[in-house]
Amino acid sequence: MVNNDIKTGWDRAEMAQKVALDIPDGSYVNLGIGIPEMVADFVPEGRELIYQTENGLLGMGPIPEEGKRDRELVNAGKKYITSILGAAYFHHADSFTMIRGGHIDICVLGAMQVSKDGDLANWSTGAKNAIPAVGGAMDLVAGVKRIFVITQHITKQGDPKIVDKCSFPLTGKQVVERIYTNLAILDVKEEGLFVRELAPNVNFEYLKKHTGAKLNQYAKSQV
Amino acid sequence: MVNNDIKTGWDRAEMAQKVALDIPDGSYVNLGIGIPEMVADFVPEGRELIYQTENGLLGMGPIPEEGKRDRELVNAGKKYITSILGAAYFHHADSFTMIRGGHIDICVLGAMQVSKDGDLANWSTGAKNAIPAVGGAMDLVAGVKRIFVITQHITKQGDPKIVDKCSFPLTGKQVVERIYTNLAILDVKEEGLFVRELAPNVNFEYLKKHTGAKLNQYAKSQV
Amino acid sequence: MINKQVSSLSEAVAEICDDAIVMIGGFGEAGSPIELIHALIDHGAKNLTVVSNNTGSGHVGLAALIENRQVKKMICSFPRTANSMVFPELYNAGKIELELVPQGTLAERIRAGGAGIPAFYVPASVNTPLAEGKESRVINEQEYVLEYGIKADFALVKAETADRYGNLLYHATARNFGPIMCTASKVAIVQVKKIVEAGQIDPETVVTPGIFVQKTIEVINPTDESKLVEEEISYPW
Amino acid sequence: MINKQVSSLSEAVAEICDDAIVMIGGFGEAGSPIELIHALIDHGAKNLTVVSNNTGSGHVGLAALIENRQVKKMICSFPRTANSMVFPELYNAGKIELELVPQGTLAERIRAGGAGIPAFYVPASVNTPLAEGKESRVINEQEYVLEYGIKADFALVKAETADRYGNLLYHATARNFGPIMCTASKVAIVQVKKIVEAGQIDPETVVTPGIFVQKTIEVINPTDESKLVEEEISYPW
Repeated sequence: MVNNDIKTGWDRAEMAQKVALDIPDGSYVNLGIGIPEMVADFVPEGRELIYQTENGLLGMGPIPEEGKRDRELVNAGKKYITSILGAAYFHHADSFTMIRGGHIDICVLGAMQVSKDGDLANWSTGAKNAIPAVGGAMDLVAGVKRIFVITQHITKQGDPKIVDKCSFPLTGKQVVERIYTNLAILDVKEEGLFVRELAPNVNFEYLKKHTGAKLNQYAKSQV
Repeated sequence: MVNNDIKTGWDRAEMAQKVALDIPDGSYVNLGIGIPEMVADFVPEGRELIYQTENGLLGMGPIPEEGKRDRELVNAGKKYITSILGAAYFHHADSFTMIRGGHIDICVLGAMQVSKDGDLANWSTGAKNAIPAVGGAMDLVAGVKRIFVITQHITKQGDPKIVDKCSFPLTGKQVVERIYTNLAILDVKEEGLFVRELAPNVNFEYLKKHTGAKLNQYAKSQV
Repeated sequence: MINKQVSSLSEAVAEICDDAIVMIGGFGEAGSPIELIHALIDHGAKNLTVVSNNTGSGHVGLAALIENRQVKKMICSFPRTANSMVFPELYNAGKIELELVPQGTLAERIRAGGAGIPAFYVPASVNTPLAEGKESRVINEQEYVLEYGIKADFALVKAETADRYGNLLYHATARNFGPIMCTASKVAIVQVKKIVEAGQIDPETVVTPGIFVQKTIEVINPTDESKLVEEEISYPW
Repeated sequence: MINKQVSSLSEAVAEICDDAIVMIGGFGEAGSPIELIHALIDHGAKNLTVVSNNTGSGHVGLAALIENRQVKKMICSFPRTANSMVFPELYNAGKIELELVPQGTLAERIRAGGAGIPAFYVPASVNTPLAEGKESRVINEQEYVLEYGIKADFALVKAETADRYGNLLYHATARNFGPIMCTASKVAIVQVKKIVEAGQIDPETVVTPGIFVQKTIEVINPTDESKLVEEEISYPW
C-alpha cells in the first residue's frame, strides 16, 4: 500500500504535467476523458499543441466561463468547451479519418489495465450485468501514432493495473507506448516494461511490489 | 442508310428534347459530355432539374458569357460553366458518394454500343494503340438510379450501335434503361428491346434494318 | 419548384413506418433532433432499429423514444452516459437489443452506406471482443476487420440553416453525425433553426448538399434538452 | 508557434525524393498546382509515381513534368484530353506506365488511403476489363470489386486561402481532389493565393483542416495554364 504519512508518488496534476512535458511542440493531440484532460493545463510555455476532440473539432480551447457556454460546443466527454482562433469543425467520418488515418500524433488515455506488451484494457470489465460502451477508444488506439496511458498505478482495491496479461477485454493489442502513473513512468518496449522515471519516495523495489508484470531498468546510458 | 432527301429521324436537338421530356420534375441529373449536355436546353417550363457535375458541383448553371468565365469553374468536360443560386461545391470523394451511393436520379450518357440487355460500351474501342481513358463513366453506370443513353442509331461507317452483344469493352453490364437515338426511343426490358417511339418517317422495318439486335413492339396497351 | 420544407413536425415524420431503420443524429445533446424525436413518439411507429451514437439522457428525446418501447434494437458506440437510465434498465431486462460498434467504425459504416461502399476493412477492434465472429484479413502485414455499410430508411437530423433545396449548415460540434446520416438514409428529415432563400448559403460553405436531404422543418427555438433532463421532465409531457 | 508557411517554391518541394509517390491535384486546369509542379521540374526528382486525374495539357504543368521524364508511372482516370500530346506519345512508345482507375474509385482509393481504410468494395468496373485480375465478392446479391487505398509520400495541391495552421479554403471546382489528397499524403504541399491570420477562416467553413497540411506557399497570381497551352509555351521556359 502507498505510504500516506510522507508524500509518496505524484498527484494527478503532477502526472498530467509529466505527460505534458513529453509532448513535442506542434503536436496534434487527442486527450481522453478524465485525468488526460488535465494535460492541457500543463503545457510548457512556448509550445503550441492542437487538440482534437473526436466529436468534431480540431483546435479545442479552454473551458468557457459559465455565461458563455454553447450547448452545441462540447468535447468527447460531453463537457462544454471553446474553440481557438484557427479551429475547424467537421463531421464524424472526417474526424475518424484524422484518427484512423494516423494523422493524430499523440493520444493520452486512461486505463483499467495495461500489459507488459502494451495491450490496453480501458472500456469494459467484462462483467455480465455491465452495459458495454466503447466510444472512440478502439479507433484511437488503432489509429493514433503514439498512445500514452495515464493512470493510478493500482486500483482502489489495491490490485495492480500494470499486469503481465490483461484479464479485462482488450481495447487494443500492443498499442501503448508509455505509461504515466502516480508511482512511475514506464516505457513499453519489445523486451518488456522499462522504468523511465520514479516518482518521489518510490524506489524500484516498491514499484515492483505494486506492479503485476516484470519491470526492467534501463542501463544508465539508455535513459 | 438514312434517307437524306426527306427528313428522316430526329436531329440532335430533337433527341435531346425527347430525353428532357422524360426527366421528372425535381430530378438530380448528371449529363455526360457531348449530346447529353444539350438536354439542359430543353427542359419544359415549370420543371426544375438540378445538375450534378462529377468534378464537384451540384447546381450547375448555363454556360457563362465570354467575359464572365472563371478558370476554376468547369464541368466534367472541362468546359466553363456557372453555378445556380443554391449550388454546392464539394470534393471528389463526396461527389462520388452522390454517384455511387445512388443519390443521382438520372444520368444521360453517350454510347459506342448498347446491347439488348442494356450492356453499355462507351469508353474504349479496345484498339491496341488507343490510350485508354475511362473518367467517371463506370462509376456513373454502376451508381446512378436510371441510365439513359443518347446516341446516333448507327456509326458513321453505317454499323449498328444497338447490338446483340457489345464487341467493345464494357462500361457496365445491364445498366441502360432507355436508349434515345435519331431513329427511335427504345426501352431495355428483361425480355429485350422494346420500341417506345419511332422518329418521323421511320417505320419498324426500317429501324430493324439498322439495328443489330432483336426489336420488340409493345402491345398497344403497354405503352 | 423544388422545396423540401414541410409545414409541421407531424408531417415531417408521417412516413416513418413500423420496423424501419432510423438514424438519429447527435452526440449527447449537441445535434440531437429532439423535436423530431418527440414527433416520432407522437406518431408511434414501433419495432424500430435506431442507429445513434448514444441512447439519450433522462426521459426526453431518444431516451423517451426508447422508454416508450418503440425501439427494438440500438446500434451505437456508447449506450450509457451520466444521465441515461432508460436504456440500461431495458437492456438488463433483456427488452432491447444492442449492437455495439466502435465510434469511428460506426461513422465509417454510415458513410459507406451513403457512398455505395458495401464493405471495407478497419484496424479498430482487432484482437478485441468486438471483432469476434467478424471476418478478418491481413493486408500489408497488418490485421483488419471487415465491416459493412449501414443504410437506413430514415434519418432524423438537426442542423442550423437550410434553403429550399435542402442545403445545410450546422453549428459547432452539433454537426457530428448529421452529414453522414443524411447520405445513408432514403429519407433524411432535418430540423433547422432557420430556412433561408436559395443563394443565401454560400456554395463554398455548404456542408450537406441538398441532394442528401428530403424534408426540412423549421424549429426556431429547439428545446434545451439538458435543462429538461436536469428538471427530470418526461416526454410525453 | 505553428506556422506551415514556407518562403519559396523551391523550399516547398525540396524534400521530394526520387521514386516518391506524388499526388497532384487538379481536374484539367482547375486546381492544378502549376507553380509547384514547375518547382518540382526545377528540383528534378525522378522515377516518380504520380496520382492525378489527368496527364496535363500542352507542354506546361503536369505534361511538362512527364515530358521532362521525371514520371515512371501515372495512376489516373483520364490520361488524354483535347490538348494532351505528351503522355500519349510516351505511353505508345512504352516509356511510361499507366494504371487506369475509374474516377470515383480513384477518389475513394485516395480517401481510403487518408482515412486508414486499407481496402473496400465498389460496384464500379464489375464485368469490365478494369476489374480483370481483381478480387470480387458478392454482397447482398450484387457483385463488387475489391479496391485498395492509395497513400502518397507527397501531395501537390492548389487552394485559395490558408492560415498558419494550414486550414484551407478552395475555389469553385478547383476543390476537386485537393482535400482528399492532403489526407492521403505524408507531406501535403499547398500553393494558395492568400495566407490569412489564424481566425480569419470561419471554423464552420474550413474544407481541409490544418492537420492534413504540412507546407503552404503563397502564390498570389498563379499562371493561367490554358493561356500557356494556347500559346504553345513549354516549361522550362
